[in-house]
Amino acid sequence: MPPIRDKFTIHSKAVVCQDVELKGDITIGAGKPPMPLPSGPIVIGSGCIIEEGAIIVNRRKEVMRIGDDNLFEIGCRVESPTVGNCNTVCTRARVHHTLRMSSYCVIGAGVLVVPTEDEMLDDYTTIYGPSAERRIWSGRGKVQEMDLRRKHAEYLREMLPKFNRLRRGDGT
Amino acid sequence: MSAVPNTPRRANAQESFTPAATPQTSRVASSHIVQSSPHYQTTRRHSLYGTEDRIILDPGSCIWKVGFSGEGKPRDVFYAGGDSGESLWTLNRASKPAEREEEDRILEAKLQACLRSVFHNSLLTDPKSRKVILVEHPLLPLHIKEIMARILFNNLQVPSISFASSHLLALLAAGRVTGLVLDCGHLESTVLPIFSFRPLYPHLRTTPLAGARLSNHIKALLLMFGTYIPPATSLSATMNIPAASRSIRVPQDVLTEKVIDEIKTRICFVGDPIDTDGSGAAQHAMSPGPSEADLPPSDPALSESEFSRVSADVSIDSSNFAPSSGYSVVSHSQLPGMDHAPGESRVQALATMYGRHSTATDIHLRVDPPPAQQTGTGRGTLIVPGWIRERAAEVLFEGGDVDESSVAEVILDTLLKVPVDLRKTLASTILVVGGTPMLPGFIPRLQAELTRAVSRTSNSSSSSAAPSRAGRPRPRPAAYDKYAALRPLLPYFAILNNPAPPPPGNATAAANAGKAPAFTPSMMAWVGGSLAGALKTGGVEVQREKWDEAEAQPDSDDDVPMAHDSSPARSARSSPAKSILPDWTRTPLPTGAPPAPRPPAAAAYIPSAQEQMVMG
Amino acid sequence: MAPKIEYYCPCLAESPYPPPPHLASSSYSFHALHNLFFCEECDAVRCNRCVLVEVSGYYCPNCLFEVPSASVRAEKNRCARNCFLCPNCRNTLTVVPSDPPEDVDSRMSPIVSTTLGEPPFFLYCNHCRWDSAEVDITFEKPTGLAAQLQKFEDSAPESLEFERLKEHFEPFLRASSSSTALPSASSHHVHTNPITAAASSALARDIPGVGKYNPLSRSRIGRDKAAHRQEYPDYKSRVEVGHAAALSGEVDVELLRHLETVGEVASLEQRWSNSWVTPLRASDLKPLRIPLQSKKSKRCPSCRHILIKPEQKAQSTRFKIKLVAANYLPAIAVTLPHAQAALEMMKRSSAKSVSAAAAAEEQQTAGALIAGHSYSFHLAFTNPLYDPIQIRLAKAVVPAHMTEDAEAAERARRSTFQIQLPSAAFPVGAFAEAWEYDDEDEDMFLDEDGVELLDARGKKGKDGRGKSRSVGIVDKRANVTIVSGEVLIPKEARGDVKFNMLVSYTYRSDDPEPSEEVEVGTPSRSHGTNKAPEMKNFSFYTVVDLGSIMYREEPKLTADL
Amino acid sequence: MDLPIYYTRAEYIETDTGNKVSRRATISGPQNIILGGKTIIASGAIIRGDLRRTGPGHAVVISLGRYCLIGEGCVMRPPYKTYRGNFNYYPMKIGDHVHIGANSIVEAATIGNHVEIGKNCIIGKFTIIKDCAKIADNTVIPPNTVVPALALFAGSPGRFVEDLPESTPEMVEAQTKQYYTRFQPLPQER
Repeated sequence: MPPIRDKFTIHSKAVVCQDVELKGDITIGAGKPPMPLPSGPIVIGSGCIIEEGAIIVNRRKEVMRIGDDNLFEIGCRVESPTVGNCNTVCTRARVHHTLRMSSYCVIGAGVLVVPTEDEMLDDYTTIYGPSAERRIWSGRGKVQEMDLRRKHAEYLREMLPKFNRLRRGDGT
Repeated sequence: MSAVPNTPRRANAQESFTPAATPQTSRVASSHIVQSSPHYQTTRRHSLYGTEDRIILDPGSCIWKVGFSGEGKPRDVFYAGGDSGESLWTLNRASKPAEREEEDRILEAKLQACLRSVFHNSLLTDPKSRKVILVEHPLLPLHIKEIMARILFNNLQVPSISFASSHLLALLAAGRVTGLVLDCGHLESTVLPIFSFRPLYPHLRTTPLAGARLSNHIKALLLMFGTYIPPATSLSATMNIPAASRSIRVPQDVLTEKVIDEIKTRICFVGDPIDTDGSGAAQHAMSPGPSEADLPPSDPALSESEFSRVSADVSIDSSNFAPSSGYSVVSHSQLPGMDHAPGESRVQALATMYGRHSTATDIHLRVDPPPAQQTGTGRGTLIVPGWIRERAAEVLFEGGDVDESSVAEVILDTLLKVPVDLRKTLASTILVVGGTPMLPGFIPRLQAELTRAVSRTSNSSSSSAAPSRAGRPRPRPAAYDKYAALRPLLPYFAILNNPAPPPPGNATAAANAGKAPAFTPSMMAWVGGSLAGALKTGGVEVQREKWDEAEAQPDSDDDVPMAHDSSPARSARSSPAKSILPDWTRTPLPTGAPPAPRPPAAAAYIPSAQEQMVMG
Repeated sequence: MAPKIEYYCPCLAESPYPPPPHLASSSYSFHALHNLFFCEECDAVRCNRCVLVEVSGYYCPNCLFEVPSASVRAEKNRCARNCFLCPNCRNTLTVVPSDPPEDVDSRMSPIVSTTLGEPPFFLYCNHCRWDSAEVDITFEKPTGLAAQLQKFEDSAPESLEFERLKEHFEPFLRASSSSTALPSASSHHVHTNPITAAASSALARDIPGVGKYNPLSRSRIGRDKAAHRQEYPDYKSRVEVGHAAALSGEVDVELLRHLETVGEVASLEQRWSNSWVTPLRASDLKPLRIPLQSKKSKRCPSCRHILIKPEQKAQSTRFKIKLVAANYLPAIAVTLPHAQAALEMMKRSSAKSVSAAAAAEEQQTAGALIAGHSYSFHLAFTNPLYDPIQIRLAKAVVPAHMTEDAEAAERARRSTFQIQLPSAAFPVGAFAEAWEYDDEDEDMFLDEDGVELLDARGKKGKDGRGKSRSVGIVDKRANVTIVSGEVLIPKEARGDVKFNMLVSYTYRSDDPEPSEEVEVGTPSRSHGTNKAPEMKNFSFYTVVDLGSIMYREEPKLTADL
Repeated sequence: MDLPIYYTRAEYIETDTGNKVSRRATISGPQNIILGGKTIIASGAIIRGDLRRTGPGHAVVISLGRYCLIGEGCVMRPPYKTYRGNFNYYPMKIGDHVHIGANSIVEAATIGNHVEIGKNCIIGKFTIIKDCAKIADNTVIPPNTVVPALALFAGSPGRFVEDLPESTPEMVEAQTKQYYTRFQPLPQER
């Protein structure tokens, strides 16, 4: 159980497992925790938002690295061995462990991404729709989006404690 | 406004010679909008539809185009058979009366749904106040025409329907009144010569080589040469097998109508004629008869059958398309004297030959796994070989069969039939319309095939446009040079809407080739209809009053079914309709025979023979 | 699937008899009760396939703005405001400002209030992240976008070419239509039909080499030769397809030959409404203006009386006039007790609350109708009228003069199973607000239901077979009466248990609602108990579908059928 | 006749206005949530009343009308955005007779009366759903979408499919009321 600095806001529903290493300030919304794993640890960067029901699993032995300012929306499931910065995994999207994300990628709501072979998404790749079609996003509007995300994180850090008893990760 | 059209139009003409650029020229506040304002006005004026504006329906067996007259493009385009993309009707009807009746009832129900949604969902207009122009394919089965008329008049109560020949309308959209129009649609390719507004129906020629056949062929090819990689078996599988080891032959039910349609409309195109040493037409023309030497060329002939045999073996359920088309490829190539023993190898040979003549890239498609194997782990991958993308359409140019001539042959056959004096004119004003010519490269290829077929000399000419057919043993007089008569026309051949016309053979060709406005082949008939509507004209018009009267006519053969349950009654009602709907097939023969006698009441509304000849 | 019942709409067909249910086409003439209307004038059921529909107002489904019909015409049925569809995924687009210039390390510095965002503005799809700047469409101000784009649409090549074509043909048609006077023999259309006239004048002309088509020709040759002279010059295209080739033809072939992914090429649906040759590339697609929708009023096809008249307000779900069948005909619900019993068992055994999906799944297996057994089915009639009604059921009489084969098929079908319906008329209580969801009543209903289920299960204990159940009233309360019928399925039976049922009911005619005298000719006449003079009778056909017959002895196994 | 849907008394809290809330549901910031009465919140549902507008005083975050159903595993979460540079969450208002199928996720701004939302749907931020609309199972409605009255939406992204029958209000009302009456404690517990 690593010491948790007050910087962290851990929602009552959030459980932080022993083998998850926390760096920087992290906001974890209510819901399922990063799962305890058969294998490697998970390193989550700063400014990430993990909403309720999001599941982050490391299926590999090596460390799973998640960069900064990523948003994992409600009920999504991420197994990517590496996730860059500023990515968005939308509501109930599912990303298989064969997929690595660079930066500014968007996995659309409800999309299932299961590449049959290991694959690295280019920056700004957007995956959307029932058949998981792909586009490259022009990146226009990203500054505003990141601004929104950072302000959102601030808000959560400030508000969550008021309504939710903070528990210091009662991992298994 | 339209009084002073030219000056500003010129101004615009300049810049929209690169039309794509027009809308693209970024910021909205750019200069030429000011210029375009006159047209802005005019177009507005014409888009104001009073009851004057007609509704233009172009109902295909597969895709419908609907909109208002006076507009440059339809308001809505949709699959009539639902998103599955299957066609509403096929070339053949059930033989048993009971089955046919049931077939018709279902067709009527579907047509009714389509027509109602056209007015209520696509056009949002009140049918009772809108005259309708029905873009009519000359070979549209009469019973379907009747059903449509019945729904429009009885169920939707439109004031009148005008029936206009799709070929003629298409020609109008090209700015011509004389020409040889090839409509290559879904079920059929039909050629109709038109001389100064006047369709020469007796010379109409048709072939089943069209969209549906192409889809069918693509399917057969994919089943043999496509590759399918199923999705991962489970999401939790930590280690994954390389795709290569999991790739398999394409399962039958991965290739749904929808998938095939996407392949056809999105990634297929038509390559240049296969014309290399050894398999080129020229050489073969020289080499007499069949010989071991020209194995490759002799392949396709057989392989056609091989493919379709394959497709037969895996039993493509023929409900998707006309059962005939499912197998006719077989039938037409299983001519006497053909043994299928070396089939497989030949098919392979063909594949390799096509492969040799294609530089197209392979394409990966994401497709739904067969219902049986849906593991909820996403979609499978279908790999379409580049040569299939480029060479699938060869099937349309593979002629040489009496009742399934290639799209090139069907044009030439028509030319052979028309009066000699018209040939030059028609040969130099060929117009190609319909959905299938939307395939990139189709029209240029057609032009090439025409030239090739005509320029071929005796022994190989017995076969078709396709070089590959050359030297194939056939049970017909080898020396018979079918198109010899047309050879003098060679320099005249010109396709009005050929996007890339070859160097013209002479002035006439030069004046015509590629001179049509840049409307898309698939839309020409509709645009023509819109034009006719805007010009307050159209085909033979049938008023609702007349229809009702004709329907009210107590018809002798009506009494019996009238009492019956609704469906036979409904079909029975059509009998009076028959007599008032224009139908060129019931018009006098070229010999000038008088019209067949008809019940007087109806007779009054039969457009006179010549009108029908014109507009039917 | 759960057993269901649908109501027949004759759709103005001559015959009052419904089509035999085994015909696939019959499905088009039967509808769920809530989709049907009722015309009080004709005293008849109407459906969405036969009613006359009129537009009573246009609105944009996105901004919900009510559009006056005048501008509807001008705007080609599309929203003239800020509503656009993503050309790529058909999601609705939103207008967004551009990013502020990205400073070196934007990540750490939150933007100082992007007050209204800065121009240029562009359209943005928050589903697939397409944006209009990709195709160089941007705006100085975030409003009146459609108006700004309209200008492009009007200067679109196809409309300009179209105008030119019109001007090309107009004079010729005028000339020929005036010059031609065809013999009256050839009906009135001719005159209203310049093109026909023009054509027939052309026709009268000798076509070199073509045999004379009609006697007219000779008389005309002279003038037509002239006509031939002054014949219109060849049309000169504004943009020739040859010139436009840059956008199609060879270029496309090359594009396709070297194609990497399907995505590069626009799908058929994305380009098929273009009448003008346009690039194939998906990257060239333009935003689409959102098509308007309409509020519809509906009329009876035979008497023209209004059945549905919506309120003017686009988003109001109330109607000025609303004559729906549900207010006139008793609602019927059909159930198979043995299936429900089984389902109930499962529910109890499994977790207290079964997820609907699972329930449906189990109903599937439990509801099985196994060949060689007989089952009872329940029909629950709910009376919408404020007066009690008497209902009488009958199997649809197959008209004797049915076409041969249909009859044969009918016989074949009927032979597969036997239906027993209560022969006597039974009452259904009047509808009253008070009865709705009144608690005691609920409990009472539950108890009875419970009892009912129990004995159903008892029967099921005997493997749902044999021992013919009583056919008749099972339960009666409030405005609901449940009667039970029976189906006997012989061993060799196949297909669906699906039959037409005639429902006739009598009601007090002085009740305000459907007080018209019975339509002459409605089959109701024969049936119905017209003893009391003020009682009126109405009959309608239904199709009852109990599900398909299974062959397994064990219902459980049927799962893997 | 539809069968009753049983639950164990132990699991559900019944309020005096007839709301039935599962103890297995997560209700954060309950003081910011309003239930209209006879509304059922099934087990596993998450309702985020805690994500309230910043600023002083009491703020309603989520309000539900009468005869609503929040299915099992649903997530109800108010939408957020920055307006003029200030970040905020905005309230979510839901009308009467609204059924939300199991495992759907809702971040809508407004949902009218008589609305049916199927299973496994995703209703994006600031979506507006008008009266009597219906969202088919597994539909994904992207943010800022407007669903007009009496329209059926389906697909991903969700698109208009067809108009719903004029009698929809009555039907939905009857269904929701009936569902509430069918939803009752196990008989042996009575």
